[in-house]
Amino acid sequence: MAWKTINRQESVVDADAPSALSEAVREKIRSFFPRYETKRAVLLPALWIVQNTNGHVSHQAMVEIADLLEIHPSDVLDTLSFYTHFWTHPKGKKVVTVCRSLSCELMGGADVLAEVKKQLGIDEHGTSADGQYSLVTEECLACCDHAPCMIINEKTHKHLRPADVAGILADESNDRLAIPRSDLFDAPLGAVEGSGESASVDRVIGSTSDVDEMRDAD
Amino acid sequence: MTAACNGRLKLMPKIIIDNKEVECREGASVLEAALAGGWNVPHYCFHPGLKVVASCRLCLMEMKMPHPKTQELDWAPKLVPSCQTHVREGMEVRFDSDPVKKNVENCMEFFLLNHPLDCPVCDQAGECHLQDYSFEFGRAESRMVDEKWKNPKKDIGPKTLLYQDRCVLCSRCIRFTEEISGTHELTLVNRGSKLEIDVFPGFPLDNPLQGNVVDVCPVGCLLDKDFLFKKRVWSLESTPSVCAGCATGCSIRVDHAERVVHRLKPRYNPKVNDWWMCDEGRFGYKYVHDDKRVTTPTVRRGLEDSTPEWADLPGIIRYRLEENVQANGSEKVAAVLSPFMGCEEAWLLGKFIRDAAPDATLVIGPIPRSGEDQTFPIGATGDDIRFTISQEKCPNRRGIEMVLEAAGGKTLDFEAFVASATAGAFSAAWVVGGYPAEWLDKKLAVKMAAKIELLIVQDIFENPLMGGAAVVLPACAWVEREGSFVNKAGLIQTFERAISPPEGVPQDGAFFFALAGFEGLYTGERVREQMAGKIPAFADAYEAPLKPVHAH
Amino acid sequence: MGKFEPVLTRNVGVPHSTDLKVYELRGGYRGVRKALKMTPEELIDEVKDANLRGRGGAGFPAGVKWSFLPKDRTTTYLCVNADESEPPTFCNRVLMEHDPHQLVEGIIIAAYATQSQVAYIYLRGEFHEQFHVLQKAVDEAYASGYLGQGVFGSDYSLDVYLHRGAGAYVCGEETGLIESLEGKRGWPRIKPPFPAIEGLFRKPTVVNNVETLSCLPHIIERGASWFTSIGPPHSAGPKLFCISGPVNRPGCYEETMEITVRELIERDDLGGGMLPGKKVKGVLPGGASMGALTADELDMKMDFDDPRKYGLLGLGTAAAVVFDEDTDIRLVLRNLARFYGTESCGQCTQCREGTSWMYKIALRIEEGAGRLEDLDILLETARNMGMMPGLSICGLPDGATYPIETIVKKFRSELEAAIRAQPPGRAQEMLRVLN
Amino acid sequence: MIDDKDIVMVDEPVLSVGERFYLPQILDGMRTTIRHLFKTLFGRPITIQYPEEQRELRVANYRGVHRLNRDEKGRVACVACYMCETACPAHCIHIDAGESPWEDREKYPIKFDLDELRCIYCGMCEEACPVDAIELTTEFSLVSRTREEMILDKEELLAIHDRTVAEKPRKNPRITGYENTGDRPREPAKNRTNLAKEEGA
Amino acid sequence: MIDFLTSQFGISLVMVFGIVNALLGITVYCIFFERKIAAWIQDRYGPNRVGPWGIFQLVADGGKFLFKEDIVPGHVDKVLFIAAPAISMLVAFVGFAAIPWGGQWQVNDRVVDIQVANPDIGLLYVLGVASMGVYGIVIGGWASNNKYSFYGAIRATAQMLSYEIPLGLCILVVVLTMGTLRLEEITVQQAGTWFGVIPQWNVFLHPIAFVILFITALAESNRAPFDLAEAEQELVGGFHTEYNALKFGMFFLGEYAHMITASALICVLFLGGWHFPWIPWTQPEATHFGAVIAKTGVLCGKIAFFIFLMMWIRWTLPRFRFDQLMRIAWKALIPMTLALFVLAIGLLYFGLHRSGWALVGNMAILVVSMMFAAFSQTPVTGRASNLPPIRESTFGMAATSGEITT
Repeated sequence: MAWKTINRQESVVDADAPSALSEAVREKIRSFFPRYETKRAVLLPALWIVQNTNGHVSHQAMVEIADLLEIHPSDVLDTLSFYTHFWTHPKGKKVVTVCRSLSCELMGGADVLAEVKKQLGIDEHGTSADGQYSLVTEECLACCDHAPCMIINEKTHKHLRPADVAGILADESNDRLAIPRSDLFDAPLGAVEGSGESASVDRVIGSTSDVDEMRDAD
Repeated sequence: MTAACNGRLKLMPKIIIDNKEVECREGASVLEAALAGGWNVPHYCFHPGLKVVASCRLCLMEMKMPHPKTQELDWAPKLVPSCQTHVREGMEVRFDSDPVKKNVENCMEFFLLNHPLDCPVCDQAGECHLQDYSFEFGRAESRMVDEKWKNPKKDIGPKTLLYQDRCVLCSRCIRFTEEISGTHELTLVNRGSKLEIDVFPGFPLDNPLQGNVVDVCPVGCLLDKDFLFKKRVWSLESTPSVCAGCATGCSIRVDHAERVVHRLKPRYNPKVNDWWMCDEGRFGYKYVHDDKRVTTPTVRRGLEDSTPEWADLPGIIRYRLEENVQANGSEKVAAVLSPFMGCEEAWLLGKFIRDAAPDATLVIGPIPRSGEDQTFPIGATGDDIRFTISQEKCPNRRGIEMVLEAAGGKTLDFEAFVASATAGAFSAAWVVGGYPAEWLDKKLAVKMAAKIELLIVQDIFENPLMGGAAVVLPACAWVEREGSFVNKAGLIQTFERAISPPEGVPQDGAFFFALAGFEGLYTGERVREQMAGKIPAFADAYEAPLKPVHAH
Repeated sequence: MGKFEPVLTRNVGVPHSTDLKVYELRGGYRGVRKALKMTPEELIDEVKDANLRGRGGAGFPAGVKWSFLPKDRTTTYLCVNADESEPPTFCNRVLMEHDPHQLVEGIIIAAYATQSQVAYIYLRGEFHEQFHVLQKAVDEAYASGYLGQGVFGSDYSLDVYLHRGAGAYVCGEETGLIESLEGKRGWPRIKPPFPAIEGLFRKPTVVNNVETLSCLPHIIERGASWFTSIGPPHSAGPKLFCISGPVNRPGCYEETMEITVRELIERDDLGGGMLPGKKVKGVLPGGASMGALTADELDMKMDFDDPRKYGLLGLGTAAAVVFDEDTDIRLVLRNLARFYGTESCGQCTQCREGTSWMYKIALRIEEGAGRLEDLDILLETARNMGMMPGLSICGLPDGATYPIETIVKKFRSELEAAIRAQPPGRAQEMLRVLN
Repeated sequence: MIDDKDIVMVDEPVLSVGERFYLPQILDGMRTTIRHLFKTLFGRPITIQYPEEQRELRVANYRGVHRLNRDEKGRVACVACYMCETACPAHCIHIDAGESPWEDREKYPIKFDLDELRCIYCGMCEEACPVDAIELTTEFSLVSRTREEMILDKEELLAIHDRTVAEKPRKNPRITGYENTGDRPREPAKNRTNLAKEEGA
Repeated sequence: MIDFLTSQFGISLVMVFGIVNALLGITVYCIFFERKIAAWIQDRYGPNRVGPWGIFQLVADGGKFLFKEDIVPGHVDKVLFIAAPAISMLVAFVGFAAIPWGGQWQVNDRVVDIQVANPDIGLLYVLGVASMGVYGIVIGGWASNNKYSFYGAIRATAQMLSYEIPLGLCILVVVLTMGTLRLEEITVQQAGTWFGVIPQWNVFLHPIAFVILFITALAESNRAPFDLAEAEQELVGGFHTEYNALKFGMFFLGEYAHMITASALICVLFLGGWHFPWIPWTQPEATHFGAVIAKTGVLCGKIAFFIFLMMWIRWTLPRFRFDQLMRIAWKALIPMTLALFVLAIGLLYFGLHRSGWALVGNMAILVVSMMFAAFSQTPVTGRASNLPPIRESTFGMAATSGEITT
């Protein structure tokens, strides 16, 4: 209703809560400072770092980031709210991102999304009861040639059919990228252990279907 | 035509707007030139005191540009935001072409798509740019049949409410907190059609200048809690005035209706306050309508109290002062001139006292101070300063000093006066107060009052001197008087009377006017003419109210 | 037409193509070595001669862009636009995924030509795998001394940093990208000043697309005349074409800009024809923003100029998406409208309000509650939003209007038929529910 | 200056002999009056015996005493927008607005005084009201012994609504920002006919 | 006691007492009926709030008159101001003394006249007293010291003067015909019938004189359409502008008393007074008490009819303009009554004064006057229609107003 008033004067940050940013995270954020002329420019990397570590960027984390970057918390909120990838509230361990671009929708993306929703029993922006999965949709994952597709944490699943969804969701390693990782940003929570044991480059490339197609194409 | 150009600037480019030549200030934008030239160009995001963002896209114009291939000057196929385009000699633009008009119409439709039609309950109605522009440029009916985005009302600060539905996202308020107050509380959240103005929860909009965001808001999005629902703006009358809150002396406008001041708004004055004023001044008028004000004069002789007619008072006071002077000598007379008095009033009272007792001492009242000067954006120094709140919480110290200088003779500061008065140096004194808060030390005051035989006390509120006073006179608040204040930079600004004083009380100035033996109607103008002989600054150099070059 | 030899994608499919060694073995980093021997001015002239037009969508010549930089600058930034957010476009992804060193080489050349000290690769947030691959390539280049202090042993130094976006289409706009890099919301800036004068951190800045930069090593290595010899005169050089939708071989293919849309769909080495039993109904030939073609207009040449003749905005990203006869055109309309509705940054009024309005209408039409006048409103809104240049700060609304306008115009009969086939009173019912 | 040519002379009507003699005319007049006399004496005068008799004839747009309508939930429908106060040429309305105690409403009148003695019953307030909260009823008999009694306050005006709502239902407009207001169809009639045409086609 | 009461003096006393009281009541109720009749003619109810059918309205009005503050303006001549309404009423009441109400009453052997006084010059007395009525008005108007009142008074004077002449001439016609001034005698002479059908009332001998007498009676009693002295539209209230309360009530009563007197006079002179054919108790021979009552009743009925007629006329006809008023008196009534007078003298000379020739003569006069009226060039307004338009120069002023500067 139009006339309800939201109280924005009251703080949502618990003053007694422990710091949301560990010293390591702070150090990591600080390590980005030399890259940019202003501290403010470190905001996006900092948000990524915090989200990758904590799973989401809480209001407390925002205040602390603001402190670190010497800007007003509202500026953090401003930037954060503009981008769609940041979570301000806790999310599941794995985030299923289903593509809803035109290509994917033409190739049956809607059915896949429906199936994912059915399997997880959640709606968009929801988190499953066991805290394992959160579901979002994204405008385009730039995998139109493999439509429909979705990303679980970092890993892209391509050429999906609704029938495949159950299997993929059941697969333990459905969020693991098996390529050499850079340590610049921390891996998402679910993928931490996967990053250590990087499979051989050979096998990984061989296993991606698009390269075969590319080879055929050339 | 050329109101924007004040003579100080030498370079005056001429540009052609709608086939009319307009002379304008160097460095101004085309929009400013057009507005100054009398064009009604709609605009939201542009505010002369803030950075240009050119995001509302209302002020677009057509412009002659060299063709990329032939280099011939011709109307460019694209529209250009006039707020962002600076004037150049010989530039030719137009606002009256069809694409420009069509754009404004379309833009107004877009603005109103999700804007609730709640003008009847919106406090901005009547001074709302969305209303005005819709009426002038918009279409009568909305073609959108779908649901509007509904956004809640947000309590973003102790003094301000934010009605998100009504926002046109001009971002003036955000830029104000960034550029003028430097406090950054307001921000945008989300994107696209879900954009909202917001604060970070727990970091409310609470800075000494925050009231200005309500002024810069072109629509009814940001509203003053203090003025909320009080009055519809079209029933308000505005009187140009000067803020009496501190020595900065912001030019303001007093909005009042039916003898009640409802709000103060800043008035554009590039020499003092630009477009802004501080909250302390903005909400500092409340004491005017306090119940505890002194409203009747009292005269005491012995143990007898009486309430004489106002018309009789000058005679009574004159008689008793003369009586006292004859008994005790004229050097035992003093007058304390409050820094809340207008220059005219101080001059008239000084004249009366010196006429009655040529050796009388003139005293300047205590100057209330608190802390340091506050500069904005917060922490700014030197040329970066956009606004200052003075530590001197009185409007007219400079003015009283000027009057005392002109009067010559014996003068004292207040502390010295108190010291000598308690020692019994004065047998007659006229003490003017007018301070919105308590200003006298009670013990000293009582002691002082006991030593002064004929004590005339004039104040807005009761003060400890009144117990021992022979004459107690009510004083008027500055909105009830006319006169002039001299701010700390020495700028003389006149202010007009907005409301009438409490029932029966004459304007201070008019009373002094009669007391000093003048006849006829009291006007500040008449007194200034007299003062000009002694203080040349008053001859011509008072600030006439400047018309803002911009709608706000 | 002779068989075209892929240039940019020559390493795609090669095992370990992301490795520095493999890249160098296949002729990599030769161009940059040659470039570093030239003066920056010579380099810029070379690129100008090659008439390398930006591959990001607008087609502005890269060399000309570089020459706008002020002569007396001290700090220059190079921003690599890897924020490939335009739906059905993925050629940059392929380049970064399979040949990151080619991009790094291009960056070094461009940075040297513009005398930039720092290059930022602005990578969209959805690219995870690509990020790791690219980061590894950059690390390798640093390790080999190709980046950092004294590039290739010269006295020229260059730092390359990856910067990840977080999901905003408008950050693909160069000033939006710059704002985003500065840690702000990705709102495009008002121009002038152009980024070449005042860009990142208020310093002169060059923003180039991944594909554009990937062309640079080849131009330097083989010369501008080689580059201009490929393809039609005004649209020189190899180009990556993407095709997706119900075709046999969706993917990214390199070709000259002489092919037609029909060829892209039908040729065996390209799209490979429609899936069995499907017929083309329409194509969005240049990414979502450029507009739609009907099945009758497939002979459009995919170069920088021809699309305008078909009422399209331009070549765009040359990423085609085909929709077949069975597709409901209302779905296409709604999908595109939604995309722009959610991706408008909200800065300019027309775009902020117009895109969401169009989405509301398109959604209602898809839900079966359309009215015939809604089509006119869609067209008019599209025209009011972006048909006149200059109405908004960036080009997003232009991009948002073309697909909607072309679909409504070209498929109007179908839309009208769909609306007429609605159950009677549906529109009223729906509106009552909505309000 | 009026010229002679501008003056139109109107001749007196030529009287007949009888007319010149007055008497027949006088008698004729007297016949008329006596006829009326008998008609009244034995029939029924035109006059209505007010207040025992009330007029039967009620014109729907008669502008009588005001009322302040209630909304569906029985609350005062007024949103305290001051439009009536502004429109009123006689300055007879005085409103004090305040924040409403209800969630779906922003403002409401804390005080709503209407001076029926100052009122000229022009109906401008009714015209101006955006929520049809103030309406003029067909009640015309408003009497009191003091001037003060003729200043109706909010409660009295609402009571008039309760009394008259049966004979003059509230118009119920729909305005944005208010849920559950109004019962008039949103669609303009034009569209409905269009749709009918389309459906027929 | 009975003897005293049945003596002429006693009867006169009773009559005085009865008439004054009855008259007061009747006049008051005349006012009531005036209002009622006005209402009926105008399709209204009239006063109906006080008492059944509003009959106590007059009590309420009277009470109001009595208790209202009696204002005497400062600028008036106090004595005359107070005397004027008294004169007005008094005169109207005094006239009743000579009216023969019930013929003669034979009590035992005595025969008394049911009349306050039966002087030989009864008619002259009535005439004289009635013409004094104007003094009330003139004095009231003059004493008020107010222009409007004074205008009213002047008008009344002129009107009275003008209409006394035809009035007197009409009465002379009757006197000549009857040969007596005693009203009782005149009544008795009119008893009986011609051919057993037509009452021997003077109205059948001199109908024109009767009509003129009625008209002048209207004018004499200041009734509409001759009520110019109190014309509200032009004179605010005329002679009684300054009067209120009881004094105004006295004027009011006087007017109505005057109406009754005039009506009674007309009845006695032309309609046989208390006589009514075929009713034995109303014949002069019947002198028992019942006859007295019957005769009084008949006369009262006749009076009532005239009063009603006056009221009827009042609510039918608009007021005459002053020039019309004068024209009627001087150009129509006086010539006609003069002719009637001559006729009456002639008939008396030939002894035909009580024969049908009187009627014939009357008709002849009527026809002649109608012919005059028909062929007269003067229109009703008195201004010839063929006059040129009024020009400024006609008034001796400058031809063009442009030269007039002030």
